[in-house]
Amino acid sequence: MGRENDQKVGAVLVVGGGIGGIQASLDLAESGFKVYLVDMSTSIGGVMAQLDKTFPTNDCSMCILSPKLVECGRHLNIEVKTYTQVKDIQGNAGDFRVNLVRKPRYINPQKCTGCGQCAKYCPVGASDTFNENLSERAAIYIGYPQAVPLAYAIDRDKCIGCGLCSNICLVDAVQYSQEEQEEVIDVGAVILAPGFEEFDAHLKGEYGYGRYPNVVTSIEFERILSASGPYRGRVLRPSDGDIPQKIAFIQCVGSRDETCGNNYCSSVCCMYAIKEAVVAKEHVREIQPSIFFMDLRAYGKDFDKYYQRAKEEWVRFVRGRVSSVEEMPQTQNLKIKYEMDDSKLMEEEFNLVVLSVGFEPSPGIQTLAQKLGIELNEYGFCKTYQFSPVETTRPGVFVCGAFQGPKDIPETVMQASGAASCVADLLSSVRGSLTRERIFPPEIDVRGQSPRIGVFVCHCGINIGGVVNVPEVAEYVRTLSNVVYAEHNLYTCSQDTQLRIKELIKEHNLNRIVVASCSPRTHEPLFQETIREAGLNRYLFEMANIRDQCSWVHMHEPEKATQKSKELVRMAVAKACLLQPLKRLELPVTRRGLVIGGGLSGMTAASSLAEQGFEVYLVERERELGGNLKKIHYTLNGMDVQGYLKGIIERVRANPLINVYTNARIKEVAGYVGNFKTTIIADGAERELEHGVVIVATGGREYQPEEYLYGKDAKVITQRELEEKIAHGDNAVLNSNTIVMIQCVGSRENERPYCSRICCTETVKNALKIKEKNPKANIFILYREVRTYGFREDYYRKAREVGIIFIRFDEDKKPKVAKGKKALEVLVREPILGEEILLRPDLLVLSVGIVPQPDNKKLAKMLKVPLNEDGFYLEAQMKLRPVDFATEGIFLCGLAHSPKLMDESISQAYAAASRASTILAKDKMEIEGMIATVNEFRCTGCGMCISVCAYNALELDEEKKVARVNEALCKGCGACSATCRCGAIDVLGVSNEQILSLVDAL
Amino acid sequence: MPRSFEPEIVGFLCNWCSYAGADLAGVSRISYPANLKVIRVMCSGRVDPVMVLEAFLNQADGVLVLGCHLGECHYISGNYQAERKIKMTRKLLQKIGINPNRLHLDWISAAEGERFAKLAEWFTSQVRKLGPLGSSEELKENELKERLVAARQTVENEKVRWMVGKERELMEMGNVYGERVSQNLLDFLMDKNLFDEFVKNRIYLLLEKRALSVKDIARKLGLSPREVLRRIAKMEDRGLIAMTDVEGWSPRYKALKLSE
Amino acid sequence: MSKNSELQTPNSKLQTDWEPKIVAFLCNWCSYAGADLAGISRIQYPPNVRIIRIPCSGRVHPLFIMRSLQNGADGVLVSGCHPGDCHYISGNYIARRRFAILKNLLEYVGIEPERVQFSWVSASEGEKFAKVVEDVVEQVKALGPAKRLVKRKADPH
Amino acid sequence: MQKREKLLKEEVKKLLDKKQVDMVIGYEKGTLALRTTPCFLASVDDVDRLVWNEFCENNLAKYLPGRKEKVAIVAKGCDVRSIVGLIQERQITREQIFIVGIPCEGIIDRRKIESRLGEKEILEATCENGKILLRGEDFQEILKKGDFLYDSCKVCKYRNPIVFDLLIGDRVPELEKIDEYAEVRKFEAESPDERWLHFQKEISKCIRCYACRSACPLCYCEQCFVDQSQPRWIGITDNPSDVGVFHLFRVFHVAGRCVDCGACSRACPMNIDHRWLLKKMEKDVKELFGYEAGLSVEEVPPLATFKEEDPQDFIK
Repeated sequence: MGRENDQKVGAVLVVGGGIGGIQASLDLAESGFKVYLVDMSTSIGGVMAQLDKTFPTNDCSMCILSPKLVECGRHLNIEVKTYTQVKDIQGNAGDFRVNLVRKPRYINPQKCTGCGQCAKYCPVGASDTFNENLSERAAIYIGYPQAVPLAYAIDRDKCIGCGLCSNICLVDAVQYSQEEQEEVIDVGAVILAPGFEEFDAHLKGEYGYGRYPNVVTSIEFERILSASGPYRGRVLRPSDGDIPQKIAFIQCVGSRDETCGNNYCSSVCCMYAIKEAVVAKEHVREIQPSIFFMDLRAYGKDFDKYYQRAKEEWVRFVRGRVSSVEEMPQTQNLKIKYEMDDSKLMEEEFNLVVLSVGFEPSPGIQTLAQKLGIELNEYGFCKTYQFSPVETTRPGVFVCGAFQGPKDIPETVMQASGAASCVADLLSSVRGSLTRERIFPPEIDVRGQSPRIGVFVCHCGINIGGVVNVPEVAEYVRTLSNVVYAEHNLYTCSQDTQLRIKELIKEHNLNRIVVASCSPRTHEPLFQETIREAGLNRYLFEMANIRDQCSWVHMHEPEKATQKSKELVRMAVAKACLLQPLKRLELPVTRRGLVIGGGLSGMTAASSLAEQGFEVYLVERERELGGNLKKIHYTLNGMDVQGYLKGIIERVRANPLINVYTNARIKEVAGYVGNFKTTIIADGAERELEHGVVIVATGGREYQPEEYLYGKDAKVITQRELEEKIAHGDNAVLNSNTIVMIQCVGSRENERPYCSRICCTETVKNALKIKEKNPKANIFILYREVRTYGFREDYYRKAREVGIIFIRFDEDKKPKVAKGKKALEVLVREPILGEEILLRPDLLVLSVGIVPQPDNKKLAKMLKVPLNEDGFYLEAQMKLRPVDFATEGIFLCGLAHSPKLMDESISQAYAAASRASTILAKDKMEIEGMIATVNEFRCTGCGMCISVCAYNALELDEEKKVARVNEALCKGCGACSATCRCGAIDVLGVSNEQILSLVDAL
Repeated sequence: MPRSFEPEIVGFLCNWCSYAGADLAGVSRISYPANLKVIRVMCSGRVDPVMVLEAFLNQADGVLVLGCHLGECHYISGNYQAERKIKMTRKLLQKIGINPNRLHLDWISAAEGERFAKLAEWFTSQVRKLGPLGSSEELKENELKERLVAARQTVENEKVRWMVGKERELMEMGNVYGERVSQNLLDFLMDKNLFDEFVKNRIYLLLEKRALSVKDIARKLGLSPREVLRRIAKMEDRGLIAMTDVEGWSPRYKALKLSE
Repeated sequence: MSKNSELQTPNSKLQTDWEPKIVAFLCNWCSYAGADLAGISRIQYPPNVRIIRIPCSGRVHPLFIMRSLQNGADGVLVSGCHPGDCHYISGNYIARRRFAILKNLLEYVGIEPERVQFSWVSASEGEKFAKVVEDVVEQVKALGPAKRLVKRKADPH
Repeated sequence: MQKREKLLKEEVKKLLDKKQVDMVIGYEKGTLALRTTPCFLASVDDVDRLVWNEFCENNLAKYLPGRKEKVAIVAKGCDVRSIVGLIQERQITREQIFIVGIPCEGIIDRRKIESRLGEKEILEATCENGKILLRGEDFQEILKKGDFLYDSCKVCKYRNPIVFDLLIGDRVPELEKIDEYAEVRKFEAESPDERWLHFQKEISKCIRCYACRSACPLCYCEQCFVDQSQPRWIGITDNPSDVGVFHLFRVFHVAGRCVDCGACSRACPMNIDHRWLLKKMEKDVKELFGYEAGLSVEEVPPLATFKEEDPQDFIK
């Protein structure tokens, strides 16, 4: 406190409006900081907005991104500054002064409604960069249909200044007089999330990109697949609009490639190629995709399952290196020459070739880095350290996403939240100093009014409109009683439609709104907020899910899907007639956190929360803190792990806000978000802890192998045991002549189908270490796929350079290990030679996988959170909520989530802390309005509801002899209502009458 | 060309100068070819390219547009507008394979009765040399008609019309940013817009008759399939056409009836 | 039946075109999410099912099921979280007893067992959801249109 | 029987005399033969009105809900189970009532006798040593009691009250080797079509007078679901669907609560076979959840609780 704090500024600059920047902004804004979100382009959304689907769930990218875009756009404490760049930055951590330059967009975004009339008439055309130049847009344009802010901009390079747009515009939004503007803002910290640039495929001349129209990059193909893309979601090839029957994906274009200087692995191309292949095939079943790859790096959570499924059902995988692509003049088909694993040269003709281009730092990043005074690594990505993965070399400047290294969306989101947490650590003393609260207009009293329902039917691009006859549905809806207005929208969730809904509510005095679009599970809150802003109570809203329940699942029966859509909307309208306004209760929040697990993740999360000023209970089952980290001694790049561990344990122990309970276990968890009561038994004593959030960081375990003579022969050890021996200078190990390492032991098998992610890196690390100490050692690594993703690829290359021999084996031809007369005998079938090789190692090292904690089930049950099929905790949503559980107030990180490396665990731990702090930052929180209610006249006080309630939310009013609802405890499940014989207890918002109205409208 | 061919020529004459010039020729008993059928308009600027194409569609072999001399327009600058419009229309005729010399713009004052007669004589003989519309162009009747219809739709397009109307202002007075726009740039854009619109209209006309694939269309229009594909998606976006089926691996498209 | 008389039956076309209508009560957290997943995964299933989202399988009042039958639903499906996975801790356990009794009772009075069915479908079981729907539709189709307890026939498909 | 009646009177007198209770609910002689009527006694002087015989068919538990005073109640085995139910469901407290338990060897079903005798008017009926003596103006008949018991009494498993404050007389022997669900099983074995027909046959008699509901000791709702609007649970029509749902729903409401006291059947003017469905419910609850209604005040009714291992073969 005191003087130091006075200098800090409770605002944050986030550079880059992609998903990373968006997540960081939302987290920070929710935990009490003012955010300036700056993006160079005319709207936020970044690359994710361009994607069609996301792996491994095939979620529609725009569908999950759009609500976040809108939330960002409408958040009171996020100032979105588009078309803006950072000019320079001065000051120190806690107090920076930033100069921003805003390019003129010649449109007043406050006035522009995004109607698009101007673009329709603009006489000047330009290439559409959003569609990767596969189509044209006008000189006046908008990034994409769901863009936030939804405001057009004039491309000054193209515009001839004819003035037509100004003539057309009905709201006078065009301002030709705009000029470049400078602005100075004061912030306490900076988060860099500028993203990446795709590798320029022209540079790989042998693939013919730029020369042959039917060679496209993966991002171009992504646009081709997208409903809002150049071909409206049809898989067509650019040369002639035919459907490409055979599509070849060429992997590692501009990655793992010394010739172009990008030695690193871009980490995501394998997965997106599989996704694009699968999605293409989903579009047209007859399409035959082939993926040409070196190593298939499906290392993430549930990735291997996705890969296996693709392999079995959809996609042909060819392990081979493509040397050239040649166009056949007549057909414009492409002849691919490639070299198989066994050096055999092959040729094959394809109709379309997709180049899986890698990631590069954005071109302008070097200048930005100079301005900001941060260091870059040898490839031009942001320089960070293993133990501080979101910190740049300049204090107070943080980084997340692909700028830190190639990574996928969930990793980016985790890092974004992680960076937000680090910012909050730094600025906790000025939390809330610059934020404002949202003030809604007073609610319109609709009681006593007859229903006036407005219905909005969404095309969802072609997601719905491509199957369901949306205009027909809207037409039908107009015939329903109480519907006074109905229309259909391209995207009902887009910001312009939100404005429209609000206007229409006023114009037509609507008092109930029905949206027929996608799942209420994802989009209900967005629409509820919109109608609330229009003065309607947020519960006067109902949804019909005609996408997930009609267009997507009845793709081949458009008429039936349309008919069903009509019925679903009819049902929704019937229910809407009975909707009543509900109140939301405010509850106090216990501003303390509980972190379960005292390993690296748990300690990191706990200290981050403590740094932010929140008290934390850290519960560890073992006597000592440290978890798995206790067994790890050095990192791939040689950093001292034990030293780091010692440091963090000291920090945790010394922090007065962290209460550490070791030798402890959770006995019972009661309560709910903001108000948990957990009973633990620590050192035999029972203790009750009160806290507002839970972070699950229970870690994972090393798989205990039974295969390959482990435990039966002392020469067979695991990588961890090897590391231990190396660290202790075990001469027997260091002097071994021949060492064999076997990968994927216990991973990627029937029982544990997932990849343990870390083993390849560990193996390379240990092999290099041995080579370093004993260059004469012969090391053989028997692998299925080397998954040294990202910059770890450098070490894999180095390992090959120093003579470590990598021998691949097939899944169904595992190495055989036997006790020979003198030594161990390892027999492996070498696929290149097609021969069996016999090795006689002095030491056999098994790279064993990570398994979930055996007691996850128990804790999961206590916390009421799910596990996935492999036994790891299952997050709320794989892409955009990677550290949240569906149950509010509970978060996860580290190995409990899935196997991951140290820096990734640290990022995720910070992320969990960040998400947790969005709750702890407030002293009260709103709770749901959909809770039980008792009709005292009908109630006989029989108590059946009390005994079925799992939350103790019901009690008997002894005087009146009726049941009473504790609104703070009620979750609105309705078990009471369905049990009550007297019809005396009901659930607001899902009342008996409302449900029966749905049934009656069948 | 048989000597007997007599072209049909439509003349749009402005009320204040050219029509008066023609009157003078009459009063002075100066003869000129009977091929010219005169339509009186208030100003040469009134002559819409649509009218010119309409004349060709109605079997005119040549169109003559006459107005006041530059600087003498009764409506101050109407003839300047005419200049731009006719220039654009000639450009379009060229693009669609019709000899642009079938359209001529000239200035005739009220005093130039003789000059008017000479001009009419000259234009008639020029068109006579070209033969009936389509003959020198080697276009069959159907093809000719289709191109003309597409061209007429093209000049109805707002973008094209706006550009024509603004050209002079942009070049001479400067644009909304206060910069003068070069003739080159404007010509380039005009060319592009005319071509885009014309191709779009031709595609639509083709697809009105039957479903065709991108490759079919490209063949028929002598364009690259790539160029056609770019337009197809855009037309589909605007609800002009829709995919009907897939023939082999080629999706086919058909025009939709427009409700407007 | 002769060809002629078949033609004269006004309902003959309706009969052959008949598609059963199934009402499905799905809990928000597991089964509804599973149905969403089926959607996201584009798993195709018959369009006969009309989903009603409820917070929990424990919310399903027996009358919701009976009313569905009264309204001419040819089948009713109730689906919730797997035992132990209930978002509301034990709502599905309570529901399970209720459904066991109700199902027996309905069968006892002669409602065909296939008409009213129950399943556990988790948020990750998109395929299972599609399979369950497929099975229910198939079984109900085999039974033909519901006649028992029907008060009002739902709109023909 | 007469011995028990005498004992009953003595005990009740004591209760009222010592002011142990404010009121006693029992039976008195009916105005017609074969009948008794519930009576409510507040003074010692009235006690002689009390009767106990084979015609004491009413389940007096019906009169308990909502009582404020301390009452003693004369209760047979089945009645006691109803009382237990009411205590479980907090309609009355255990402390508030004094259960005068009375072992019972079965109640005579007057309808069976009336149908045997047809038009003949019975003026007096008594029962002794397993024989029913009937007298009319011009006839006298002796019937075997065993043939004229209520169906529920024939399969009664709790002839001796299991919860009581005072037991009148000695316990009677419980019935042995009874198969209470034989009928249910027989029906279960029939085809759905036959069961549906039977159901239709039974409910087609219904005139929706709700006598079954009014008679049931466990139907104590302030407003019955059939009378509610918002929501209107069931149509108030004689449409077979509405009638069917009413019966199904009523039965569902007493699932795990019904003690087979037979009150609904006795009250029904149309002779609907209520027990057909009720016994099925009872059987299922017992087989599926191992529960029998009204045996212990501590237990929670089966549909308001669960066990993790409850059967779920019927769930996909």
